[in-house]
Amino acid sequence: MKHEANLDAEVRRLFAATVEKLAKQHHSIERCRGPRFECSDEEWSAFAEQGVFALGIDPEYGGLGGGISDLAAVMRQIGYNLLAVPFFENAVMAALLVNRFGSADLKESLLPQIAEGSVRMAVALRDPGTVGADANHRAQFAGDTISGVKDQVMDAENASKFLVGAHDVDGKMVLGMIERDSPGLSVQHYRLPDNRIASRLTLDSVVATILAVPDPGDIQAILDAGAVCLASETVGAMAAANRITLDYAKVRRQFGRPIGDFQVLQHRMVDMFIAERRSRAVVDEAAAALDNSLSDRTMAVSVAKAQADKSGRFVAESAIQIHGGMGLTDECAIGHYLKRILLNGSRHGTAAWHLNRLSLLQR
Amino acid sequence: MKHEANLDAEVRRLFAATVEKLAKQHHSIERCRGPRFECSDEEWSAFAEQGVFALGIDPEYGGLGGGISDLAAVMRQIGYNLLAVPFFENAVMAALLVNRFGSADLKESLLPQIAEGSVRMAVALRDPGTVGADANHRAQFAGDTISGVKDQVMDAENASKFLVGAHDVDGKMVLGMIERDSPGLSVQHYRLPDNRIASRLTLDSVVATILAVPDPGDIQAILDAGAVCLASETVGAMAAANRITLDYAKVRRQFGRPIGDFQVLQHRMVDMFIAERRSRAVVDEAAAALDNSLSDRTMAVSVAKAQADKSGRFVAESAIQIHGGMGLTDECAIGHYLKRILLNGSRHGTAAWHLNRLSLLQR
Amino acid sequence: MSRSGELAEFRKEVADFCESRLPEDIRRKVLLNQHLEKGDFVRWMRILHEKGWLIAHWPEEYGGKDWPRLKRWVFENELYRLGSPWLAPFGVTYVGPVIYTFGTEAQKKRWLGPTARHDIWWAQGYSEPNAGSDLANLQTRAVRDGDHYIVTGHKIWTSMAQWADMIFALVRTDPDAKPQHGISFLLIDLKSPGVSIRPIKSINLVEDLNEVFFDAVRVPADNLIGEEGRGWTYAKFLLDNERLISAEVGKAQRLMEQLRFFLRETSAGGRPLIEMPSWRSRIAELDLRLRSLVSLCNAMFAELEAGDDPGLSASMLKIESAELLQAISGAQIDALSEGGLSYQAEALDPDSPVPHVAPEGASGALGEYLHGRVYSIWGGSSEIQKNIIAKAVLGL
Amino acid sequence: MSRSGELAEFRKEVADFCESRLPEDIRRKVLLNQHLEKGDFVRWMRILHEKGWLIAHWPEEYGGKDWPRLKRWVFENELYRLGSPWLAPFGVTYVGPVIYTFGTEAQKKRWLGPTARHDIWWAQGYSEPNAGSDLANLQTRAVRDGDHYIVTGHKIWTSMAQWADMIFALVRTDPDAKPQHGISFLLIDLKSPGVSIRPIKSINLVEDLNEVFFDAVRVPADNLIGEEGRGWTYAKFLLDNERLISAEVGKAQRLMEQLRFFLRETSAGGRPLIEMPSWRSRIAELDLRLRSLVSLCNAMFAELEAGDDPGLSASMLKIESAELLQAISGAQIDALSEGGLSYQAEALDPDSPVPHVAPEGASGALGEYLHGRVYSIWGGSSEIQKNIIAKAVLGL
Repeated sequence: MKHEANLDAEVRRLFAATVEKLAKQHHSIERCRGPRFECSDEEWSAFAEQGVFALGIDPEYGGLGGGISDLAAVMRQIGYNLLAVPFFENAVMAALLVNRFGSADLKESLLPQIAEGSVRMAVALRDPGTVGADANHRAQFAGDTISGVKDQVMDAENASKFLVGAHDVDGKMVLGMIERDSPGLSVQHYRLPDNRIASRLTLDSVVATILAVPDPGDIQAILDAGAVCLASETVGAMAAANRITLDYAKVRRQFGRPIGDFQVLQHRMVDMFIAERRSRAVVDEAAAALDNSLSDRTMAVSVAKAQADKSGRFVAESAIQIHGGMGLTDECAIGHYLKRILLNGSRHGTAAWHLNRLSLLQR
Repeated sequence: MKHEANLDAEVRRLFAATVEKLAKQHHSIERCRGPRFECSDEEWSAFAEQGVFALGIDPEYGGLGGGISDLAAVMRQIGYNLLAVPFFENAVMAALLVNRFGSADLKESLLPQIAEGSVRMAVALRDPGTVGADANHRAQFAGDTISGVKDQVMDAENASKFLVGAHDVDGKMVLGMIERDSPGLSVQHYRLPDNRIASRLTLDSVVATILAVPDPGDIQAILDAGAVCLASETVGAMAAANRITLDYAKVRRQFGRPIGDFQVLQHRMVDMFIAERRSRAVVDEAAAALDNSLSDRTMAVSVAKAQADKSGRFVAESAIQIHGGMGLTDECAIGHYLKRILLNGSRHGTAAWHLNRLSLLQR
Repeated sequence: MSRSGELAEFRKEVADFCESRLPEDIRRKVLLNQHLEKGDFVRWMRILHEKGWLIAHWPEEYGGKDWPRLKRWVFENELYRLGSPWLAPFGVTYVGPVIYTFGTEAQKKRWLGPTARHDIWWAQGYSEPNAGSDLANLQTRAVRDGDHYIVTGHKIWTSMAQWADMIFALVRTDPDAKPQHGISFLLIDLKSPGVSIRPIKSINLVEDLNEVFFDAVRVPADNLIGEEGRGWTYAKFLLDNERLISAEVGKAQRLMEQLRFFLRETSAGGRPLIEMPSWRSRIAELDLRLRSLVSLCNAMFAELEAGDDPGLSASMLKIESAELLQAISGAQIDALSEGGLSYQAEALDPDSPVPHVAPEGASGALGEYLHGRVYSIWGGSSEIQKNIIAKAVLGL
Repeated sequence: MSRSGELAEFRKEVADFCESRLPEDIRRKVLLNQHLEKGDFVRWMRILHEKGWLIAHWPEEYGGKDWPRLKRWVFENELYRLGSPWLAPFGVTYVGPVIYTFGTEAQKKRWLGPTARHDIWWAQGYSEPNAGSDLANLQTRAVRDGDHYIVTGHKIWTSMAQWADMIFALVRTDPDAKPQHGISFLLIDLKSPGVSIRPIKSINLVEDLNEVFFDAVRVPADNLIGEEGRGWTYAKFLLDNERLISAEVGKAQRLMEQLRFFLRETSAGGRPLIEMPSWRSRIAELDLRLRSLVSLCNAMFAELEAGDDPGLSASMLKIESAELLQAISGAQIDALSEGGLSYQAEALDPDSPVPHVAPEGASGALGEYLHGRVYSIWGGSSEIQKNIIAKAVLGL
């Protein structure tokens, strides 16, 4: 990574406060309830104006600087407030990919646009039926065009450019940038369980600008950075679920006293609290390991993703149990947190995928 | 099995009461504490006089009749009262093996002796480093003699005859009966973690009376019956651990009230209680499946042994936790129950072995 | 024939009947965890009634066959294993037995027939916003006015009330009695003026739960079951039945089969998941739990026939079965997540449907998982059940 | 250099030292979970003291190096990972800091030197038969008599008291004060007349726990630390340290390595267990928990340096570490059970030893498993720790 600690501590503090405020403003369980839970143009602009998409991009390209740890901090706010803003697609994935694989020209033209939010990008790395955690893309690059199918592309309805993973005829990995209105591209939109919209891209010889990928390991490193950012979003969702549950336990009464008085529920909430803290610790450590290029960073990433996904599930399921019948309604926030946690768990490698990688790395 | 329900209900009731009384009389945590926890001659005689070793043996050979369910009921009392009486070695394993594989002459001479307790036998089926659950015996039978090593033979110090598992030169399984003082037999005794004594037998061309084993599956069926009986002993140990823990929780006070008042401990004890009931159900069902030669009996056996071993561990570990420091002393009964449960868990197939068999049977 | 032999034969009879008579369209919806219509339930229950099985657990004098609980349990669970819809229990298992046990002759005559034929769809009116697991806190009032009661209050979590004709409700008839006294058991026509029903959208987006509001609803006093103030006793009688039938091992077996199917149909790194080491051992563990639960149920129902108090067995089975159902559907989600959770995808443009990449039935699995959170909550949460056992069995 | 870089370098320095200076006989005993003698502990602690590390976490003015908690924790756990004996904390980590924080100048002068050099083996006298996790119920009395206290009472679960020279004890000096007040912190010479020590045989057959009886023991009033009646405050200060060092991830790492060794050395059906699917996934799960716990510790210790209340982190780490240590040693037992639990075999005839079939070190594994039950009990059980967190962090 090129991002180590190039963000001034004071800037970091101020920025975090800005993001927190913005995120809070755009939090709405009503919007989560559908039917289409998307980031509106106003929301996009609000984040862009505050420079949120500039995070992680080098100052020489109009960015704010900052590393994976900084991106993960924003993701945490997104998880805590259940936002639909496609920060992950743009500031995390697109910016990292372009910065790493783009030509000097492309970086100079595109990164400043990403930073100021004047372009909205989507990332199409996942092949149908995969866990999106590795770099074995089945789409084919030949001539200047890409053909193939990509699944679960987020915010594709609003994006004007896509970054697509593919292989050339020699089996070498490439990234192709394509335009929204390119001939040969068809897009099918569908609603995910949490009411966000994802899309399947079908590419039939779509003309692409090619970004060379010298080594598939480089892509893997960026998929890993994405995994840590999603895990961080899950940690944020866990923190919110814990706070909401605790508040509820203090006011909801049964048998003449607040349910939070019951020792069994107290201990369950302690377990939930520890699960959150534990996940926060591994995610922060994995982000720092990436920022500092530590030798055990791959392992740290898998620990972070597996732990956050598992803990997230435990926390959200427990939160529903403590809410009782109320937790089972669409009106209640908890279910929406559970759905976000489940979806994050299925992206950039499931807990099982990362546990398996962990055991292979161990050998 | 030849033992289905050939025991009159009234006899069964009376017999159970007799065994319960006997078992209670010989229960002693002091004796469990060592240094050598063995069944004395008087204890042996007391059980013999009441006809306990006659259970499961056909009336035509001087037995009482009864099936695996009846044997398992006695094992439950043994587990509940932590006895050292080698009922398992004699009334369960030796009697089943001789009845199944002995010649007419041998059955006629030996089974009545087992039934009246005038012979004390030990069973040497286990090869070093195995879980004792399958019939692949490494000892070799050639001429009239057996050579090889057998491990963890219980009550070998007191037994006058051993039943030894072996293979002949054609790879066919046989059982050999050898005498305690046969030339070529050396016996090393050692203390198990629960202070009972086990032995390793080293056989160097020891003359043996051979019992033919037409099919290894027949031996497997008897190993399975043994597994169910051990699981039943574990269920008895669980029941005792639960009773002792519950009694303790009602009298031990902390923070000004009995610890049994705390909801977290109440729920833990409920989980322990359910674990016991669940294990009892699977063990009873497996014993009935063997007695009735049901087609899914092998699966029932593996369910019973795996469940009882796992639940036993959970119950005993939880019992120690609820006892606090007291549970960690040699003086307290709980630790002795834990050790018995662990040892039962390592005989006739561990939980892991049976789970694995379960998943192979599933296919 | 031995008892287990008899039951095995009966199980086979049920399976054969199910095979030949369960309508294929209904079976398919169930196997794919799709949403069923009222008509689906009623159609199948009438077929079972024709066969004499729907109320076979009732006494002969009321048209049943006096089946013991064990046989009813085997019957239902064999059905569920094979894809039968849930046999809506509100009439035939809940209120029917309350009526023939505690009702007057006139009430039996009036209500049992249509309940048995499923001409009435019943709803259960127990929970209230401030009285979930804690029924002693009931607020819905019924005030006697001549030969009527005037009912005012608010019930919640009422399953399938949107389809129901009648509700049996716990109402407070004596506000001055101790909380658990003063409660009565009343049958209320949902078409009465003053009743309104508001659906609750659930976490899995269906609207099968409802709030039912009573605004000075006039209910004939003849609709009071048993004595005024003894509703708690009847409710407990019914709750025991409710918890007993919640040991849905048949459903667990079906979900387990479906899990194996998903694992065969989903690949990771080119290999079906079912061949992966971690999945093999997880399946074995779940299978062990499932088989143990079946044995526990057999043992408990046998004890019930020997006359034991059903309450405690019921609590135990409810806890265990909830945990297992949730563990299996949680495993389904894990299996399908490897395919990306896109299985729940709902095409936005009907002309351009998204080709599913997930195995058949996957689209219902998330709904079942989300809905399944309810098993450890409804009819008294698992925590409440453990309190009950701690008190009654352990004497704590 | 970045902080994590510095710590990595320090870790290496500790490892190198341990490699060259930890006596081989001691290391071997530890790695095989064998029982250590007093001399083993003292010998190694003196070597560490020579190097300046044993009390490096003390302030410089008392001979330390002002190490922050994180560094001390890294230090101890790196040692434990590599086979160092437990650094008996009673002197250098428990009572030493109490003395330099709350003691008088005279007390510091008198006790700190010999404590630092480990010339005194300290014991901790907190628990009593009716005051385990519930210290407010302490019964041991200390009555002032001129310039002495007369101490009468009964302590229990006193670790290594059989080797100890001194005990720091909580005693009740004011029977009329509220339970948590009226308690004082007193240093008592165990050679005083009236002291008797009775060993308790543990579940793993060692006798490292003791009962200590005080029969009108005369203790100089100079041995009172701080103020009369404030013993509770000092005890809490000390308990926080106790719980913090209980996050023994170094030991967990060592046991995990040993588990892998057992799995390589034990076969089932001709294949080493470590290649079995179920073991591979269980190892991965344990490894995940271990690595997560290390990260949690790093995060907690960093927060402590930022000035957070250590009590809550300590409770959390104690719960988590106890659970993990027990899970790993439970897995060891499962691994070894496949070989028959004969590993604990003790030959009855020394001339005819039983050839072990189990891997090296197996004979200590059961002892460690049994002893390990204590992790979730001592220093306040896991249940008590959760009560603490519920109250202090969650405000319940």
